[in-house]
This record gives sequence, structure tokens and C-alpha cells, in this order.
Amino acid sequence: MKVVLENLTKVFPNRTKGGEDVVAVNDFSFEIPDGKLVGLLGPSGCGKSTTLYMICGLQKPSGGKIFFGEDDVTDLPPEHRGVGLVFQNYALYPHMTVKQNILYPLQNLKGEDKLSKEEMLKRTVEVAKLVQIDNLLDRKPSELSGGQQQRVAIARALVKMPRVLLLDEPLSNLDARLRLQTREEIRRIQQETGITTIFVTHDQEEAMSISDMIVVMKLGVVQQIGKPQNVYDDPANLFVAKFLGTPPINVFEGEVRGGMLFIGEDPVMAVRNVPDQKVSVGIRPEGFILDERGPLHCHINGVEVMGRDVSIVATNEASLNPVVRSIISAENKVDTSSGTVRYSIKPHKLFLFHHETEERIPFEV
Amino acid sequence: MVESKKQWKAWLYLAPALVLLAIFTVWPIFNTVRMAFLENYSGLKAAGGETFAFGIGNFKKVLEYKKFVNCLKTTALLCVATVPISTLLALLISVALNSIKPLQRLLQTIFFLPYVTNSIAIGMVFAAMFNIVGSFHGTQNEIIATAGIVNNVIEFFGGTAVNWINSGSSYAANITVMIIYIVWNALPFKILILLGGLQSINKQYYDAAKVDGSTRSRILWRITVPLLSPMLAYVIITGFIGGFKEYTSIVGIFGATMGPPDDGGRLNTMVGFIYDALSTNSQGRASAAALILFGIILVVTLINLAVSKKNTHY
Amino acid sequence: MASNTIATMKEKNMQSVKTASQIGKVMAMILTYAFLIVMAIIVLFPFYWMINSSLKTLDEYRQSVPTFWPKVVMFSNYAEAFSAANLGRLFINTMIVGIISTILSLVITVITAFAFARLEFKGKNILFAGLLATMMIPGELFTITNYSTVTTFGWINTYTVLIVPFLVSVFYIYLLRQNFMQIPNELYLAAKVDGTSDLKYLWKVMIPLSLPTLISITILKMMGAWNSYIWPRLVANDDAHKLITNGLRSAFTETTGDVNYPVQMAAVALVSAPLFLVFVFLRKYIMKGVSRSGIKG
Amino acid sequence: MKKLLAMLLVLAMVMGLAACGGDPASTTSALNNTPAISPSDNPGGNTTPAAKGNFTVPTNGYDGSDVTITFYHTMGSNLHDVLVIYIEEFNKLYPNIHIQEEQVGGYDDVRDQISTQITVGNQPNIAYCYPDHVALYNLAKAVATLDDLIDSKIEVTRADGSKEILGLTDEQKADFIEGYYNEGRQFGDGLMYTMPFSKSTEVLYYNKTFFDEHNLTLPKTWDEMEELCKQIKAIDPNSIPLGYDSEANWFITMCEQLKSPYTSATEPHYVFDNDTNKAFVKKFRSWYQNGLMTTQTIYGAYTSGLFVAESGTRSYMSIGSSAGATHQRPTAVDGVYPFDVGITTIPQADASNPKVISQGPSVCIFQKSNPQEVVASWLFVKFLTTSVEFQAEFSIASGYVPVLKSVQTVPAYADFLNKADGGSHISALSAKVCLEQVDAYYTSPAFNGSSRARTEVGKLMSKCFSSPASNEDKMIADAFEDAVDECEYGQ
Repeated sequence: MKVVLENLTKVFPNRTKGGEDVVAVNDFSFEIPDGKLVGLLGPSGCGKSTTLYMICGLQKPSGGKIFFGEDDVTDLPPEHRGVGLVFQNYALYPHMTVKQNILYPLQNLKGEDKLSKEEMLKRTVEVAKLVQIDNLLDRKPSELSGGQQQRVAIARALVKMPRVLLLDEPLSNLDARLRLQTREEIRRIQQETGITTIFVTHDQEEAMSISDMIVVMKLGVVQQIGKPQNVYDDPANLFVAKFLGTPPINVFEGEVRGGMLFIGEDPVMAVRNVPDQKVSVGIRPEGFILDERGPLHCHINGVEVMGRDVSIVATNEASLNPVVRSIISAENKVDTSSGTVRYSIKPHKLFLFHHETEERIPFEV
Repeated sequence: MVESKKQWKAWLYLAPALVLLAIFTVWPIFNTVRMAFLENYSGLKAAGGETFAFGIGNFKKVLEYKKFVNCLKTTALLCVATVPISTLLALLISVALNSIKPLQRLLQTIFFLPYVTNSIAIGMVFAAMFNIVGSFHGTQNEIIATAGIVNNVIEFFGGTAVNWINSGSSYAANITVMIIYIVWNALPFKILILLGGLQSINKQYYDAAKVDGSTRSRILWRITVPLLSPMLAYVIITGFIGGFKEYTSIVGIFGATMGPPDDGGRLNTMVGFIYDALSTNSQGRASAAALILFGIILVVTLINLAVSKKNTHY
Repeated sequence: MASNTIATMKEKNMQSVKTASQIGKVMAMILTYAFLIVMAIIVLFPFYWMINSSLKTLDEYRQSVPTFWPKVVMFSNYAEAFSAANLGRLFINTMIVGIISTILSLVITVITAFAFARLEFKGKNILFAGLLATMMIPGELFTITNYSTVTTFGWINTYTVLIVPFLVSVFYIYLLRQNFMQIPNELYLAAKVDGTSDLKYLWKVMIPLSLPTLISITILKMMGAWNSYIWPRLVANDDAHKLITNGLRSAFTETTGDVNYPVQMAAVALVSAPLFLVFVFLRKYIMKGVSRSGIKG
Repeated sequence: MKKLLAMLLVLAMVMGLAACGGDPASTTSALNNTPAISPSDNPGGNTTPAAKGNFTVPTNGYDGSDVTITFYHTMGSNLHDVLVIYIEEFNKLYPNIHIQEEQVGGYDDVRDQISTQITVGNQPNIAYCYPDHVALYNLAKAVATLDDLIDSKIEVTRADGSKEILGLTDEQKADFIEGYYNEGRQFGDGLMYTMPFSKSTEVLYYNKTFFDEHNLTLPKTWDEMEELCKQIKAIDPNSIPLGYDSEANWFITMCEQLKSPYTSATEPHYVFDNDTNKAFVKKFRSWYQNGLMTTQTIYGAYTSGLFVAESGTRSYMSIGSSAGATHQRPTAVDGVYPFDVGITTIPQADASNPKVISQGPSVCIFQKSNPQEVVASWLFVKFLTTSVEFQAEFSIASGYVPVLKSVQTVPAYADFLNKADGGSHISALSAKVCLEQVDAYYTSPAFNGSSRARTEVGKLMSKCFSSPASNEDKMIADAFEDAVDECEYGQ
């Protein structure tokens, strides 16, 4: 079931008299192909949850349309959209057992969707097995751990075979170890059911790791849509570049003079057919290569050992970040005695951005 | 050491309340128990120097009273009828109030009004509303000066007038009037508590229920009521405790005869019985009746606690 | 999985479902308002009748056929109610008793609730159950015994006798205890760690957190003073201490023992007005107070 | 929650245990500071004429000492003003006797208040009372007997130097209306417990204009009343010819008129279950069933409202209290009354034995440890009940009837009586009619439970009148039996 959003907008009237309205979602158009897992990504307050709630029907859009397949569901109340939603803090009914929580949506089905008692029970046990909580059916939510409650919430959302599954920051309440495990669970469940799923998160690592496609948003405006790897390797603007990737991208003040990119005084890389201008330069930590004769020089602060790789922490006058962090494979030795280090840069790990508009400037090497 | 120091401090905080309670609540209870076991004890006779035998004569006298069972029946009937009705109405009104924005403040204030008014006036007003002025009901000479406001409204909607509280009125009609009046009085407090409870329920459960596609009534019975159950249990328990002590409301409508003119005493309650005993200064009998009433309320409250314990959630 | 089969069914009656839900929503709204308006009328009607009766002459009130609006509108009834029962004096007496008893009772309720909620001591639950049990005894029986007690203390015809006996109200202790128990224990332990005394903790942390409940207790307690009748008449019936309800009952008896009901109704209306205004202004607090207490079972 | 359950059970047991430990010695008697009263044979005993009173006048009578006397009454504001004037008059004679009068509410409020105060010994000195109130107080022998005071010849000097004997002179005693004076003596022991303060009785109000128009004659007997009611019903079928205010008064008055037993001050108290009474109840039931008569409780509104109505359902006769005359008059339309109201005595069963009820408050004096308080109270009571001026002014203001015969000679009162008419001076007309039947007053015996008897016979009448019954006699017999049971249980 593909989901189509056509210039979806949502404006919250500002309660204080004077202030103007808040545009939570601004002209968002996007088609989510059937059976795909899409991550809505962005800092808090960027409109991702609002979008989710509009798709779900709990929020009424100020403009634009939402289609499930061919049906225009924009004005349809949530119960008629065939939508499953998993809340950030699960919202499991405290007074019902796990089984009753999962059964509840099935009992509401009416008309030709109505199921017999046995079918409902069969479907419940089935989905409980799917999320591996079939042994907790008679427990009360208060007796379960965060992870278990998360899975019950997912089971409840899935049991009525919704056309679209929505998850609102599903992992934010879990501890680190459980987050990784549950992330995989969600991926596995989505793959098995093949249900179109949209989930909202502010954690870019989480989105990148399991989404088929990601949508990066900022202040209600879509910055970029695409496969995680593509968006990572080909950021549309400086914001997207900075938002994705841990450790974050290093950003420098640079200038293009006569087809050559200068960072500070170092001529770092030839950039053909780029008009002379001041530019912002983004270099991925894994884009540095240790090289005594490398064009770029930095002053070493320290080296952090991370097992397979080593991270060199240095500073450079032209860097906008407090430190310049590079990731080098642990084999090559780092001689810190001289206090400076020289790098050469992998071209595909270096991005140029327009100084004011921060738009990406493509270049050939 | 810390443990005992804390003990001492706790009792210090409780001291003022305990002292006052001892004098003005505990001692009267013991005195009541004492009077109950002094056979036909009367305060005035005691003041005149008379002494009284110790025994359970008072209790026997109370149980012998022909209409004692009737008092019990009326008290229980009113209680069993008004507590559920007023709780249900209060629940529906609170849920309705909670679900609207415009007019919410105004309606909330209106529903609180009865709590603010003096009960003397309200009794008279209700009596005037249900009272048929006229005579010879049931005979061919029947004369009706006015059938009372409620009957006028009923006739306006095409119904036939009912003889609510006048001579010849049925027990059922009398009880109905009492139920309406008691529920009317009990609503404000119950709405206050339940509305308070509703506002402390997390909004997300309702979003979840909407997404799960439940209808309005299912949301009410499967989500709101269970989440409100501690409040509901409290309102029902106090409702019963108050309900068993019903008396002033009956005097408000039927006056001292505690019943229609042709069957005075038909609606007398347990507390009514206590007042009758006090009017001839027989405090012994009144105390015995009060202890019996206390016993009944205690049992009912224990049952209520057990029942509510089972289905109160989280 | 069968997700696409359900999808096809959905498309078929999409249009009917959309309109049905629209109508459903509007219908529900109409029903809710209709229900609330009808109930409001039922609650308001006695008040209208009370005001109507309070504006009639005694003769018109005594007529067999009650009139829906007085033929002769007697605003003077209100003036007479105010002067005959000298409501002014009654007001002052009731306010004095109401305010002082509320303040003292608040103090006692707070420290008692604090002890029940926070401190551990032997027999705590038996004591609390005992308190609840006292709510079950019909009050009439206490009057006689308490009367002899206060007379021995020599408190007759004083404000003390109107205030002291009812300072401890079990319901409010119960309400506040529930509220205090919701304040997480860690706060108390933390305060203990950095040496704050119980009283300071009570004052600095617990009271501010349960302010709404305290306000609603204050308002409800004040209303109690307004309605008490049998006890004040028995123990303090002289003009200097007479309370509102006594004033109302006795002020309007005619020579023949009949009561001038219209003027009495006017007096009741006059008395209810301030209470009603108090509620209108502090409605938010009362509501928050009760809900914050979240009376758990 | 479970813990609360267990706790409540424990508490219930604790309460039960405490019960057995109760000590029989009642604490209140320890507080009781009324003097050790030599219990003369108890008031309930059979009437021994020369029983000795419980109060003997101290040898020096009133020693002029400073004394504060509390007086509980139910006077509304207009009567209260009259009382205050005469307290000042009294203080001119006895400056050291300070009167603290207090309006406690209705008659029941006075009774409840005092009966609680007696248990603690701080009852007032003087109080408004009805006979059965005094019977209740006498359970604690709290009311002082007045015989010794009335007969005392001890001289008392007043502030203005004049002297009076403490007791009543023969003229003063003779001036009292017989029926009212004897009310103080019907507690079964022949002793005098109360003095009549201000009385009222029942009179028959009739629509004089209507009566003249149809030249109807006033009914002297109940049979004539039945005929008259039928005549009126014929003239105006939509009317209720007669409205009788109080069923209880009617029942007790009929017993007196037919000389059939009602209650007795001595055991057995409740003797009204007899055939004569059942007969008249049955007769009056037929009146009700035929639409000739109704009562206040059955009608559901004031019978006076019925009588003053000028259209729709109305009545042409109304038997009610003589003090309520102003309510038995239609509202004047710019000074003119729509119809003239006549007042006459109520019908009698036997003209040679006329009986009509006497109501209205008496006053009693309470025992006090300081006998001077009792003597001072007596002086004040004597002053109010024997002062012709006070009785006149109080009667005019209240619509009540004075207790002294000579009040008619007081110019102000005589003038008041002469102005009597069916309109603006209706109270005067009512007072005149009361004075005509001075020697017909009766009062029923007073004992603890006599007020209950009144209530029960009232309920009995309204039940017998209005409840539907296939077998009337059985219904009436059961009603009587039920009423007697109810009274006896209350003992």
C-alpha cells in the first residue's frame, strides 16, 4: 500500500495575539512506495511527529492531501484509515493484560471485517509470536520491561493488519543495548509483514541503519529524501551533511581560487569548473589519509583508540568545529612528536557548499 | 535510634488531631455505646437521679418495633437506588463536560450550584414542585386546584398527572420523588470528584483508543471507566455511607409525618427512627438503633471495599 | 500477509465511511450538548423557583395555585431578610467562625496528613481505618455527649465552641494524604540528606506541590460553616454568636408560628450568593485540587 | 486496600469490647447541680390532691438580691418590642432582677434546646412551653411547682416603696380565665406547674357575604354543619364547603364534646380506641368522600388560602386558630375587601357541654440551686400574667387572647374590640368570639408522650379520611389500633 503526500502543510495558530502562526509542516510532498520502511529524521520541532500524526489522522492538515493507494484519506478519522500507531511511551492500557491490549483493536472491527472470537485469539497469538512476547500474554504492562512494552505496542499496532504502520520515536525510551536489539526487531518484523512503515526519530544512526529511505526535515521543510547511503554520500546541503554521520562531518572555511580549493593557506584539492568564491568545505572523518606530504596540516591534540580504527583529534584555524576529527585504520602508526599532522583527502569524501545558501556545489576532480 | 526518634515525632504531629478526636469523636462513641447498653436510658431521667439496669433491653426494644423493618427497607432501598443513579449520571455529565470546550465553564458552575445552597429552601422547593393541591383523590368529587409543576410539565408533554406525594399516592411514586431529590443533591460533589479524576487521565490513551478504532461508548466503558475506577470506588463508598444516614431530605419533602397524609411514617428511615426516639428523650433506644445502623454501614462498606478492591485498576 | 485484501475492501465503501463518520461526529456533539442542557435545566429549575418564591408576598405564596412569576414583585423581601434576621451580623459571625476554623483545621489537616503520608509508625493503618470508621456514625448521637462536654469546659456562647469541636475533618485528611503520597519519596530522602527538618520540607516542598488541593479544602471547609445548624443553635444562640442558618430558621416565624417563607427564601438566596461567587472565581483551583489528589483506592 | 479491609474489621471488634466495659453510673448525674430534690410521688402517679410541691418559698421571700433571669420564647419581632417595653416597666419595680430574653426559634426548638440543657443543669429560668414540653422536663423533675409561690402571703417591697404579697391575691386568681388557669394543673398530681401566658382557640371563619346572599344559617351542631355543607356544595359544586386546619385538634375536641376518652395523665395513657370515636371519624370520612370538607395536610396547601380564594377552587368556611385571623381574610383591592368575613364559635355536639380547644404558650419556671432565682422568676411571670395592660397590648399585637377576664375593661382593649369588623379589624372580631366561649376551654392531660398522641391522632384522621378502603370499618379499626401501638411503643 503506497502512501502519497501531496504538498502537505500544517499551521498552528499562535495563541498569543501579536505573534504570527507557527508553520509546523511546510508543503511536504513525498511518495512512500509500498512495503518500504521510511525514516522521518530531523531535530526536535522540525515537524516530523506532526507529519506522522497527520498521516495517522490524529491531526487535521491545514492544506494538501494524503492518499493510501488511490483513496484520499485526508479527512478520514483514524479508525477508518486502517492505520497502526506505536506511541513514544507505548500508551498501553494499564488496566488490561497484554493479551487484552492486543485484542482490543480487533474487537473494534465492524461490518465485514468482523472476526470470530477464535480468529481474533489466533491472530493475537500469531502477532505475539512475531514480536516474541507470546509468553507474556497474561502479564499487566506495569510488570513488563521497557523493551517488552515496546514490543506489545508494536503487536497491538500490527494485529489488525493495518495498511500503514507508524512509529513515533519507538526507541527513545530504551537503554543503549536494548535500542540496537529492538532496532533489528523492527526491521525484521517490517520485512516479514512487508507492511509500509514510517517511523520518526531524531537519532540519525537509528534512521540510517534500518530505513529503506530517509526524509531529513528542518523547521517543517523537507531537506532531502533518498536512500540512507546516498543521502550520506551526496548531501543536498550543509545541514543534511552535518546532521548525518557520527562522528559528525568536519566543516572548514575555504576558498576556490583558479580551480584550486584552499583551506587556510593549504591548496587542498583541484576543483575544476567551480567559479572562484568563498565556500564551506565538509570532510567526512573517514575521508582523511595520513600523508607526510599531504596538502592539509593540523595541530595534533590527541589520539583516541577505538579498536579497529584510531581517531586523531586535531585543530585547524580554518575549522568551524572546535576540533578536527579523523578516523584512520589502526595499522598505520601516528607520530605525534612533531605536534602537526598532514593529511590528503579522499575526493568523494569532500563536499563543497555555497557560502550563503549552503547549497551543495558539485565538482569533478 | 533514628527509628524511635521518628516514632516520637510522628506522634507529635498527630497529637492535636488525636486529642480533638478523642474528646469530640471517640468519647461520644463510647458514651453512645454506654447509653445503648443502659436499658431505656433517658438523659432527663438520669438528670433526675434515676439509675438504669445494664443489659441489651434497648436492642430488643428496637428490633421489636413493628415498623423497624420498614425503616430498614426504606433506608436500604433509597441507598441502593440513589448511589448508582447519581454515580452514573455524574460520570456521564463529567465525561460530557470534559469533551466540550465552549460553555464548559458555565455548565460546570451550574452543576456545582446545589452544593452551595442551604438545604432548608431546597426541600420546600421540591415539595412545592411535586405537590398536588386539591382533595378527594380517587373519588368522583376529585378537585385539583393545581397538579404541581412537575405534573404540569408531564401533561404538557401529553402524559397523565401522577399523584406523587399527596394522600393516596403510591409507595413507588413517593420513592421516585425521594430518589430524584437525593440524586439532585448528590450530583455536585460526585461531578467535582469525577471531573477532577478525568482531567488527571493521560490524553494519549484516548489517542491510542481512537487509532484502535473504538467507538465513543467503547472508549467510555473500556478505557475511561476502568481508569477512573479508584475515583468511582471512592464516590460509591462515601455515597453509601452518606446514603444510609438519609433523613433530612425526607423531612424536607414530606415534613415530620415522614410519608403522605394517609400513610404517615411510610418513608421513615433508620435516622428517622433515631430522631423519634430522641423526641421522647429515650437516648438509650436511640443509641442502640445508631449502633445497629453503624454495624450495617460497616458491613456494607466492607463489602464495597472488597468489591472495589477486585476491580480497581493500577 | 493479507494486508492488501483488506485494502481492496476499504476502497469499496470509502465514500460512505467518510460521510458516516462526519455525521457520527456531529450527532455525538448534538447529543452531548442536549444531554448537558437538559441536566442543567433540571439542576437550575429549583433555583428559579426559589428566586420566584422569594419575590412573592406571603399571601400570594400561600395561594393554592402557585404562580410562575409573582403578581406583585416584592424586592423589599430581600431588604427585610437582611434586616429582620440582621444578616449583616450573622454574616460576620459566620465569616469569623468560618475563617478561623478553616485556618486552624488546615494546619491540623496538613500535619496529620503529613504524618500519615510520610512518617512510618506502629499502628498507622489501624488508626487511619479508625478515622474512616468515624465517618459512618450518624452525627446526631454526638450532639448530646458533646454538649455536656462543652458545658463542663464552660464554652457555651463563645466562638470557641463553634470552632474547636469540628477542627478535625477526616475527609480532608484523607484527600491531602492521597495528594502527599503522590510526591515521590526520593524528594523526601534527598531533603533529609541535606539536613532539612521535617517542618522545612513540609513548608518548602510538600505544601507548594499540593497547593491546589489545599485551596479546594479551604473552600469546601468554608462552605461547611455555612450549613451547620443544630450544633450552633444549641451552643451559641445569642445574637453575638448566632450563625447564618440559625438566623434564617428563627427570624421569620410569625406570631402564629407560621414562617414567612418568601422572606426566608430571600435570605437563603442572599446567603448562597457569596458562596456561589467564591466558587465561580476559584473554580479552577477546586477542580485542580481534587484531580491532583487523584484519590487512589 | 486489603489492609484497610482488615483494619476496619479489627476496629468493629474493638468497639464491641468497649461496650461491655461501660460503667453504669451515668456521668451526667455527677454534673447535675440541681439541688437534691425530695422526690415527691412521681408525676406519673395517680392524682393525690394534696401532693407536696417540689419548691418551698424561702422564709424571707424575695431578698432584693441581684439576679439574672433567662427567658426563652418564640416571639417574632413585633411581639418582642412589646415584651421589651414591659421588661423596662418591671425593672422600675425590681431593678435588681435582670431579664435576658432570647428568641430560640419555634416551639420544638425551645423544647429540644432545654431538654438537652437540663441534662447538664444549665437550663434557663423561664421558658415558653406547651403542656407536653413540661411533662418531658419533669422526667428530670426540672420544673418548679408554683403552688407554694401562689399561696405565699410573704410581703415584698418594690423599688417605688409600694408593697405586694408574693403570691396571688384572690381577685388576681379569680381574674384568670378558668380553662386557661387549670391548664397548669393537669399533670396528674394536681400541682401547678405553668401559668397561662397568651392563648388562642379555634373559631369558625365563614364567608359572610356569601352566607347573607344565600341566607344560610350558621351551624350550631355538627349535623347542622353537614346540612349546610351539602347546601353550599349544591350552590357551588366546584367548591370545598369546609376547610378544617388541624386534624389533631378536631379529633381531641370531638372527644371532649362527646365526653369520650382520649388520653389520661396516668397509665394507661392512650385510651382513644373506642366506638364513639370511631363513629365520628367514620361520619367525617363520609363528609370527605362526598367532597364536603378537607384538611390542610390532605389539601396540600393552607386551608386559609382556600378560604380567601375569590375564584376557582375555594371554601366558604374555615375552622382554624383564632390567632391566624389576618390570614383568613382576602387581600384588599385598594382598601376594599372582596368579601366580608364572619367569625363564630365552632359547632358543638352537645350545646349543654360546649368544648373548644385552648392553645397558645404558657410559661414555666425551672428549678435552680439559688431559690432567689426561682422567686425572682416568679415575680416576673406574675407581673406579665397579671398585668392587665401587658395582656391587652400583647393580645392586640399578637391576635392571641388575653388570659385575664378584666382585660376587656381596659380602655385600649375595649376600644380594640368595638372596632371589630370582617375586614381590617378581623383580629378584634376573632378576640370577641373567643371571649364569648370563655368557659368552654378544655386542655388535655400532659405526660411524656402526650405530644406523640396528638401527632398520631392527627395521622389517624387524615388516613381514615382519604385512604381508599373497601371495608371502611375494618380500615378505621386497624388505623386506631395502629395509632395506639405507635404511641405505646414511643413510651
